[in-house]
Amino acid sequence: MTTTPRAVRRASPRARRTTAPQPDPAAPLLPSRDPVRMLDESGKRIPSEYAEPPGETLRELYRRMVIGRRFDVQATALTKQGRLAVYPSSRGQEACQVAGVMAVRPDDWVFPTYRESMALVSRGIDPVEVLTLLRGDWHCGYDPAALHTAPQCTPLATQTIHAAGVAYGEAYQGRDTVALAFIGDGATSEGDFHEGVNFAAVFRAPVVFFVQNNRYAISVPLSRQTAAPSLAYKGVGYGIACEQVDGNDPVAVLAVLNRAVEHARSGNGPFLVEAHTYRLEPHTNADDASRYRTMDEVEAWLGRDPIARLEAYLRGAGVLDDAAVEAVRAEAEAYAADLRERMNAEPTVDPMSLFDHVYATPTPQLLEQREQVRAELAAESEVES
Amino acid sequence: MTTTPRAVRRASPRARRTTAPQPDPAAPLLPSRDPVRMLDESGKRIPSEYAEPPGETLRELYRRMVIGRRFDVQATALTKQGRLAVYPSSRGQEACQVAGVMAVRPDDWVFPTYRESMALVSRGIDPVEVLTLLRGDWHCGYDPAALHTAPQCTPLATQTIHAAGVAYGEAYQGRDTVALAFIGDGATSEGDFHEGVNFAAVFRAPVVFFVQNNRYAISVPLSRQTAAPSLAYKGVGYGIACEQVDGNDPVAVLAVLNRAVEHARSGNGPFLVEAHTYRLEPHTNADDASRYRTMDEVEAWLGRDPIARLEAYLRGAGVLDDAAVEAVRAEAEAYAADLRERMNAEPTVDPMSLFDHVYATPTPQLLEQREQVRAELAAESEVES
Amino acid sequence: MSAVTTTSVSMAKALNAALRDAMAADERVVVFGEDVGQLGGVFRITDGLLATYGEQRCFDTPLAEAGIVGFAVGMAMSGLRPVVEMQFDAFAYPAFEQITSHVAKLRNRTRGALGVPIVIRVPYAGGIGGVEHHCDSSEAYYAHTPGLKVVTPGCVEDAYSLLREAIDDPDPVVFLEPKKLYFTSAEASLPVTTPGFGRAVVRRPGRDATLIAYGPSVPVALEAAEAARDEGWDLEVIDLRTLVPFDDETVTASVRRTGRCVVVQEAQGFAGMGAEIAARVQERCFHSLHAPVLRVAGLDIPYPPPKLEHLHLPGVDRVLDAVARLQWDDQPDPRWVAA
Amino acid sequence: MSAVTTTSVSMAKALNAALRDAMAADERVVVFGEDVGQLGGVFRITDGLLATYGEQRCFDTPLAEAGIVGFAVGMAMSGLRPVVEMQFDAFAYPAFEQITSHVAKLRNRTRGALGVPIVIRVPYAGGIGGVEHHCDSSEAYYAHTPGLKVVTPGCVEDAYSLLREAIDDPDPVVFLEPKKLYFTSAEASLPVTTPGFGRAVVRRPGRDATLIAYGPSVPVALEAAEAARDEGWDLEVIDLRTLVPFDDETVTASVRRTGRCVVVQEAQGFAGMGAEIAARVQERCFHSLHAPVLRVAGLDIPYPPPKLEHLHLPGVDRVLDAVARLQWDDQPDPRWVAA
Ligand SMILES: Cc1ncc(C[n+]2csc(CCOP(=O)(O)OP(=O)(O)O)c2C)c(N)n1
Ligand SMILES: Cc1ncc(C[n+]2csc(CCOP(=O)(O)OP(=O)(O)O)c2C)c(N)n1
Ligand SMILES: [Mg+2]
Ligand SMILES: [Mg+2]
Repeated sequence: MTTTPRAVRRASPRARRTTAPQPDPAAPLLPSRDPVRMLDESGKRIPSEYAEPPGETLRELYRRMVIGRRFDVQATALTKQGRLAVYPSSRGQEACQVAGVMAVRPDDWVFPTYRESMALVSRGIDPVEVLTLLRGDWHCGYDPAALHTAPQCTPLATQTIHAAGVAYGEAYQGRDTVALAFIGDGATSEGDFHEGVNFAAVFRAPVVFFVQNNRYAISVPLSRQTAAPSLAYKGVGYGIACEQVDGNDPVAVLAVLNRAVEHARSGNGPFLVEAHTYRLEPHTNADDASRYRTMDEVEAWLGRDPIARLEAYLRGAGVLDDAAVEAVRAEAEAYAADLRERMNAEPTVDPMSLFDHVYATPTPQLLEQREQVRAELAAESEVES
Repeated sequence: MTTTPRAVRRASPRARRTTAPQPDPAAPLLPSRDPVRMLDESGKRIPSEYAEPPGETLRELYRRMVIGRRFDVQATALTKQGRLAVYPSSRGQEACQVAGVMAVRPDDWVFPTYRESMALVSRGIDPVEVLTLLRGDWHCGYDPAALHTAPQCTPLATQTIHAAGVAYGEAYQGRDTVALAFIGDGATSEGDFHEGVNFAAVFRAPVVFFVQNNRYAISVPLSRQTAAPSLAYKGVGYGIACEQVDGNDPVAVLAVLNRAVEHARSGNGPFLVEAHTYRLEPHTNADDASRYRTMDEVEAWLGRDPIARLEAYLRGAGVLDDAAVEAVRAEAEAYAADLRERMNAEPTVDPMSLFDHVYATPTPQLLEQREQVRAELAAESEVES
Repeated sequence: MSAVTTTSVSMAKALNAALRDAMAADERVVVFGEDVGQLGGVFRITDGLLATYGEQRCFDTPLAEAGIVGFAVGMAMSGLRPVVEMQFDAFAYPAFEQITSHVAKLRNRTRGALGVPIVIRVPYAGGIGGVEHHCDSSEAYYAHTPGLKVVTPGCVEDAYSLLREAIDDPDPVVFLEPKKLYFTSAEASLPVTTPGFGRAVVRRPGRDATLIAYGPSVPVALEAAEAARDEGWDLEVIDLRTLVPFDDETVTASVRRTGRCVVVQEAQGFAGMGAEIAARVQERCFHSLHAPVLRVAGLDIPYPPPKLEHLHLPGVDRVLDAVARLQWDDQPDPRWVAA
Repeated sequence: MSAVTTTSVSMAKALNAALRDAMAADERVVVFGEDVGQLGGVFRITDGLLATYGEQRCFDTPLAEAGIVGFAVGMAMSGLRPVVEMQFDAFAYPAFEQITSHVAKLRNRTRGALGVPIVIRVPYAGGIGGVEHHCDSSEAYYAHTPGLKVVTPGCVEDAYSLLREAIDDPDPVVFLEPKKLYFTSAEASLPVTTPGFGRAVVRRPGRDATLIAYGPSVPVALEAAEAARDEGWDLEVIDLRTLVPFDDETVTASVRRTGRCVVVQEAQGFAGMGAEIAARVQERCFHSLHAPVLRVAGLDIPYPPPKLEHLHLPGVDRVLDAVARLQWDDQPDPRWVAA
């Protein structure tokens, strides 16, 4: 722990910048003029400077996207049955959700928002534990420390700073883990986004900031978040690498994220990736999207389905065939059936946990209140029995 | 007031941006590769695409810089005599302080920080009223509404948002006023800077954000605020015009600010200007700058004196001669003498004003407390007499 | 102005009508925030304002609460009267510096030259099964900050009238809307004018003890008072309506008469608004009190998940328990004897 | 560990020693914030830490308080124990969302899986002639937020010992340092261990009434107690030391014995910490009280400019006035009879 951490070493914090002429300092900072694409809308390969992930990986990407979507559809259905309090769907954003977590290692840290339930199950987290928050049982159902996965974050953009802190802290302790912070287009307007990216930049912390630009923040359109050509350009102001990518092109999303993670892991500081995508469902099941967008718009994006695109490509490349597709479909159905069944069981939530984790050791005042609630519950169950 | 305001009209808020190929969208957004200069360090004119302000104006710029510096030196002296609680000097930053307020009209709104006392006196505000805050009499000594000059702002970067709001509000009411927000290099790291610039950008509010990059935030060097080539590059991420300028070149600072103000006033949205400069004094009289910077560094910047540079240029151009220089010097001395004398008089501060302006009409609780304090003071003065 | 008719109106609709009427009455009134435009707000409080008054007077902003509040400060400086919406209680926290260091202080800092006539609307408190960060009771943070007025309606009529008054007020008002009351209705004819800022109202007269409530706890207190009748207690219920300015007169008069007092608040109890009320009441009514002023409040925990919120929220039973502990037999409360 | 010697130590030096010793004892402790490195902090509390422990363990950050606190949260998640400095009280407000929505809640949200052992040091309160935004007493905001521990030393020994304990604590601690006491000194031998969190201390025993104070108001209360002797009152002075957890036991025992109580706080009074104390005391000691619990607090105004701060700050005279109003003649306080 006493070795100078890489991130820290490279920061060279007291180096003074000079005002003397420099060779076009911003040029290498600009993202691609247009979003990176590796597959066209029909699934045909487009040449790109980015390295295509191996067939095995793409096949796995496909598998997780199919399961992820099935999971997502199931979760939305559960809200209608009153089994979930609320669910923010990421249908349409499967390429981003799945490639995001596939680009990182299990010991890397992931910072999801409320939107990333699909990403979390794709990372292998038990879907019931993922839905604990949205079922209303507790604020977080999985073990974030063990899984290196922060609780899903609701206060917008606040998690970007935590990602910078974790990345710095891990490097400080000599580990080569990376932090991946998911964030929405709307949340880039929050001050915390600015501070998080800037902290990572100044301290060269290994963070990938991954903006899923799905064009809306609830009802607020992208034009109310930025006047810049694209959100990726924000990287320029922080002096960090940045890129924009077609968020419905699974191959491109994974390829760009792979490079971003590699960049961060090898000590080059943070990387900002903007994926242009679209959420097909309302913001959550409680939202009425017809108030702010047309069905035509939604239809157009339905035609840019990331799963269909990848499937077409992999079939063409001989990586997928009918049998494999069918097997994945069946697996997804089984996954959903299992989830459905397990979500039918009403979980027992221990009321005493209200008091037990406010502090490591409850204060005397909390013990009093705990005792009061315990007595009330005991009296109630006496009345009942 | 019912006409659609210009800023609002141009925002075209629901316009959707397309992901289709665009011609190099960021290129026109980049600032100059190197800070704009119009005078070299010896005061010789360098060719520039920026328009040189008329001789009359430069002469006035010179005059106000000389008086401004004299004011500043006087204020620092007043701290030593215990006549000011604290004073943050802007010696060395005269070009920025004075050109800043000369670039705007009296009905434009100015948002100064604690550092801008010199700018305020250059705007024609009574120096005693400017120093009210720092003398400890009240939080603001001048009338901000009448003077279209916000109180000096201490909480970093918070004023950038107010500037956006005023600019939008003025445009909404059909006025063509501009808001000029001063801000330091360190304060650009605050979330509020991000939000202020972004609001102005999204609503195309006529604001000029003027960063005086004096290389330090108290002791924290610029390298801890940003990893970008320069702070001006931050404009790119907001899709707004930006520029960097040699902050010790008064002609260039005024020329760039003139363009920025013109840009904003004619409905093109905000403009971000970064001036590279240096504060010669400690952060305030209470600061010990020797802890974080060398005298060599200070010496080097003493050699880049903005006043000497402008004087040399104007003498060469025949706009200034010995007599004129002497007249300005004498005026500055008289100004300082007058200030010194007026600051000797201990002002009377009405204690009841503590209560009178918490709300437009004091609450019953405040009236009680007011009465209590009045009674205490009455009892005291009885004891004394 | 809306036509005067008596119909069943929800609190949400009353608030919407107040905004609508205020915008009609004064062109300087502008409404903005997150999702307040096309969507009409996640609770539809701004529904239809964009359609009626256009993009300039009701619009969506970037997602940035400090930005929204700071933008309002600037607009107020230019002479407008902004009404902004924070989407939920906990999402006003990013604006905390703007609220405490600018909104609350600007008039004072400038000796009255720059008032800040803005209204910060905050849907607050719980009881709606919301997930974390959507149910905070944040009134104490604001009430403790000099320069802010803090208002929270407990009924439909007040929702309308107090919001109109807030918009007309020369000072900044944090207007706290109890989310769980949005869809409660009353027969009301709008526009309606109820007593002004700084006036508490006795919602139910009673002789034996005084329940003091505000916002979301008003219906709880009223229900408790009804239930208490069965147990032989005649309880007075006071709705504070505005926390700042505070109506000492009404409160003190009531407690001096009844001699007993319970304060009901939904927020976590420690250092909450109820503490201020209890402290004031015992200061002013000490010699009339037959028992300590008791508080029924939320637990001192982060707001719980939906499945457990019923354990957190002060309900009728807890209020009645507190009333029972008001030493009717003139014995010290055994609860505190050991503590 | 520092060598054990008794010398005159200022509170500033004691805090510096605590940081130094904590860093020596535990490599996971890192210190960062604005100007804490080369400069050693504007109050020099971090003086020399950079030189001793290097850039990795004591460093300056960008000027962004939410960033500083959020960065600490992330570092704590990775297993470190960050100690951050907010330069002044009002400059912690930009971090309010990080503090309330993350720092305070993370352990609870994750059922104990993710604790947040960070210390947020805040130089606070006034009495130093500081200009606006440099003198806020912000303790109530934190004390009202479940999940935070709130600590404020009133003497040199506590400054050392409580800061060491805060750094070792598994929970987040808002550590409020009374600026005006930074340069007060005491004969002390560091390291020193004083009673732990949740223990108030009787600084001066007395029989007639209890003064409850904390942080900057402790010396005021002690001075008032001395002065009261001349007027024939023997006053007990309690220093709370930690506002959360709160020591009901010590407070209650004292007031039950003395029967009278005055709370002294520097913050504006309304909905402040003193309200909580007064409310608790009358709840628990009602039958022992001969007079209402009174509060002596700052005025309900934004912190005043230097030339007027003496009118705001609760001083000895106001404390004695309050003591005089404790109904020694068993008559109701005329002050409240009209109100
Ligand atoms: C600080 C804060 N303000 C407001 C909200 C309420 N809110 C929740 S989601 C959301 C929209 C976010 O949009 P975006 O960042 O684009 O992400 P998306 O939901 O589209 O994935 C808003 C305003 C919040 N959670 N946090
Ligand atoms: C929100 C906030 N945090 C911290 C401070 C304390 N502070 C006052 S001035 C200053 C340095 C600001 O540096 P910079 O923005 O570069 O402006 P300069 O002082 O160099 O003109 C700091 C940290 C503050 N005033 N506000
Ligand atoms: Mg979005
Ligand atoms: Mg600076």
